[in-house]
Amino acid sequence: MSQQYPVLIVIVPLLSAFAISIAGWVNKRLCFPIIVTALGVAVYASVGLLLTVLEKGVVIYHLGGWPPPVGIAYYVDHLNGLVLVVVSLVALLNVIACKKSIELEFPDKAAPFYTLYILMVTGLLGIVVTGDAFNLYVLLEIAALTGYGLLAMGEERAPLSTLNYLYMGTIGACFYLLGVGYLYIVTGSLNMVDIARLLPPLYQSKAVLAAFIICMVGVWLKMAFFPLHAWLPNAYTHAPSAASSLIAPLVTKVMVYVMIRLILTVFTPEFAFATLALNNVVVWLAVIAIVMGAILALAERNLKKMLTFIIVAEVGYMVGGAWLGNRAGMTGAILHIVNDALMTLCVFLVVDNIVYKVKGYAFEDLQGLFRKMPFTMGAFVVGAMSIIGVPPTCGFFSKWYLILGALQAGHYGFVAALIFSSLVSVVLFFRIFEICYYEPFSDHHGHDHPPEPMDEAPLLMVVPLLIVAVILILVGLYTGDIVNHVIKFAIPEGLV
Amino acid sequence: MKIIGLIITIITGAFLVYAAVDFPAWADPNSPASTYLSPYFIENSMKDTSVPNFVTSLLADYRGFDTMFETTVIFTAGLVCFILLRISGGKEPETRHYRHVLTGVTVTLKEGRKIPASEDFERIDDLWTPPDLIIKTGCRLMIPFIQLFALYVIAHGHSSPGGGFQGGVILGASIILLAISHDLRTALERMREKVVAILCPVGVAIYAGTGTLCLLLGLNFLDYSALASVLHVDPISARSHGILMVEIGVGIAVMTTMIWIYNNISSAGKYNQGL
Amino acid sequence: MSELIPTIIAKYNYWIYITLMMIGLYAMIAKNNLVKKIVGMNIFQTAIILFYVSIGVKKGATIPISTGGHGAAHEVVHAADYLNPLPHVLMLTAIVVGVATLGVALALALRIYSRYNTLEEDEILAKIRKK
Amino acid sequence: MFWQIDLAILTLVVVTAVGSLMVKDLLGAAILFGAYSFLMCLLWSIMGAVDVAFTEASVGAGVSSVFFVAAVFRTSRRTKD
Repeated sequence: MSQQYPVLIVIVPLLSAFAISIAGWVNKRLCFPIIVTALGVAVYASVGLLLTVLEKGVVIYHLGGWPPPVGIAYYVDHLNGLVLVVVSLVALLNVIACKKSIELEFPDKAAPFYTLYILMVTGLLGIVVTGDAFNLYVLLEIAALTGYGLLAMGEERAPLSTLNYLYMGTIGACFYLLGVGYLYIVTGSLNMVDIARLLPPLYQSKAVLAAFIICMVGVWLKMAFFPLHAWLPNAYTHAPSAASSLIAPLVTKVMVYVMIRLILTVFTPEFAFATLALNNVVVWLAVIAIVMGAILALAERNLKKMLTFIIVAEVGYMVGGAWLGNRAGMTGAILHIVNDALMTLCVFLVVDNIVYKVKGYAFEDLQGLFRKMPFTMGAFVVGAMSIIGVPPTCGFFSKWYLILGALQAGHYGFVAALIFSSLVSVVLFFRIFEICYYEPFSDHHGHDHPPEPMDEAPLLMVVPLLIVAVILILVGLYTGDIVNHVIKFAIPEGLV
Repeated sequence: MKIIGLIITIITGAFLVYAAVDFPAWADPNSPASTYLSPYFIENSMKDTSVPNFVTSLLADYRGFDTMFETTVIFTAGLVCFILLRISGGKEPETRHYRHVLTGVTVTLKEGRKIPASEDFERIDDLWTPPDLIIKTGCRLMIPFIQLFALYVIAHGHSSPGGGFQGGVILGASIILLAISHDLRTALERMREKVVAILCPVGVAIYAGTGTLCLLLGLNFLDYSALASVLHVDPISARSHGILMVEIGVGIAVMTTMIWIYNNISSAGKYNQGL
Repeated sequence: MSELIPTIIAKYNYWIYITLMMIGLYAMIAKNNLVKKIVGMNIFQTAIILFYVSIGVKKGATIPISTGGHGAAHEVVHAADYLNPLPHVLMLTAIVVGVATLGVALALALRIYSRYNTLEEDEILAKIRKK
Repeated sequence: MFWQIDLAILTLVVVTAVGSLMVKDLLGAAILFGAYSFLMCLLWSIMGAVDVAFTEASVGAGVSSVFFVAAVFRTSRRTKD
């Protein structure tokens, strides 16, 4: 069975989506066990796949039994093996942690919600695992459509911000499709590896240049890279908790993965970095993204919205790191995909727990939370430390590689932006710690009113959150192993 | 906003025009797109799958995996429309109107009262216009032929234009036509919401299930030649039959999704008389 | 100049696709009405489909259905006689994705209308600000 | 393929596209969009993409227009641009 792992990762969630959808009309209690089992299988298969890749190298799977340029093929190498594990793990932990809040927020639509949830995970896993440029587009649309459905179920402003996301997302996906069309018209192939083989004689063609730029713009729209980020904060803020804590950690990171895949596999780094000489422009855009994200986050008085602006800044980290055009920067970007997915999951799960108990996420709702929800806030401290970049947590190490890459490339603006955003994060998070530490002001000034009793979120929500916090530290401690055994092989030899 | 839009549009357009200069000339038989991969499909489709329509064999076999997700996209759209619009467990309006079909008398009932369950009364909404007899009868006559044509399109997709998508859409359109010419309640009597909602994932599951069956029989996912041992035919015919199986699945999924989306949009999720 | 006119004529399909795409893009950015934006989005998507279909055209070729019919597997098929089927297949997918996106977008527009009672973007934003 | 017909269809495609965006009535926009889809379908069948044209005729011109009309009926026909 192990040679079927690449397809099982996608097929098991897909089939279970149909099972959940039908179970919703028969017996609603079946939905949760099915989704957990399916995601568990996906995690198992992706870990097994990563181990196979570490042992034997690239795994290729021919769908329908047709060899690659004719049919669709899955290529699993070190890069997407790693991302697959992260995506499936985040999805599994999130669905367990969000069971209670899904039941609270959608008492009668839990089954369709679970179906959309697992279809979204299917789409994201499919994007990561595929080796076919057009197949990627179809899965992109699955992930996008399910995302619209999940995001729009939130507060009353959610449909409007989701519709804006839909316009932007459709333009992005269509640009990607157009770029693939340009590649097809000059090469005649859709398979990524095959295109990479056919492209080198055509590097001077304007159509290839246009294909590259159009694909990049499309993917940047989808990942909310700086000038194209306007849809993200509102869409994520008004979303229901379970949806935002799935989509915020995964969608932007998977899009960064797509960008890195396009640069590394389809167009090759020589073309992207050497022939085009666009590096400086993009890295400066990333610098602006980081600075603007940090400043806009400072202006917010609302925890969830502040975190969404931090996501915009984090996207800047990864795009900038990838476009530095050297090995350390690329390592930092790939490592940051892993770390950022986990730490965004951590802080958004904290928001879920707070919303579940306090029914709000504005700053004034957070008072006295350290006493009320000590475990949740403990995990929040770990997540915040990781976003700031304090050493034992994983956030430090990816920033370290990014700074190393920036110094190697001689790009001091990027170094300055990284340090600036770390400082802003310190201000942001310590302001929140301060609010959470103090009790709410009471009307009568006496010292006699009893301290609020501990009122922690249910065990089912807290335990996965604590697991995520532990993983954050563990990934930090084992960063060396991840870089030396996985990421080192994910980057082609040509990139120094 | 208009000026920004104009600037962005002009920049993008100019860039695309700049890039299009390097394209191979239009309809050039020697362009890479026509010489690299497509001759394989044209020359081998009959040998590999015994399907004369290259588009069908390419759609459901060589690139069948894309098509499976395409069907999933359709299913997702139906589900999203349902989850966004359907008002479940909504309160019944305080006054309800019933129309006696034979006499045309309208009965208005207050909260909680019921009429004798009989075929003579039909439920109507506040805004009700009598349906036109000619349109009603005409549509009623047309619908069976439309459905027959749809089934032909699905079944004959192997050797003529058409297939699961087109046939499924036409099948769905026949029910939508019923809903437009009569009202949504009539269409819902023929096709209950629960039936639609269950058939839709079942249709996609037929597709994915066929693929999984191939996987369980020991070959790769969606490699229909594995079905040869089950169907007792040679692998090439097995591919042809596999394509038919998935087309039927696609047809079911697309038909139900179209009906599902129409039901939800036309009644804004209330499932009353519709348009 | 004398070179320009043959270029324009040889690729006129590409120029039309770019025109349509820009019409759609402009509508999506600049229009105020939500349904108009959705119409623009569909025109945008159809333009890309036109582009792909134009890739598949070949001079002197017929529609991609074998003339031999069933049971003619032994016949030799010449690739130059038939149009390129691959772009057609891709575009079937794209059309279906287009209608799926359309359904979702209209559902969202209905939700927005039931909440704000208007489809004009500026009026909706004014209503949000008022609160 | 007659180039006169081709040119006429291409012009009409652009005209209907612009028209459906300019007309100050959403129902009219929906119907013009249906006309646009049908012309597109015609164009593709001229280009030999019969399957794509068939799909566009049933999906793009048929069901999409119905969805548009249904949505316009459920909301309003009014538009400022």
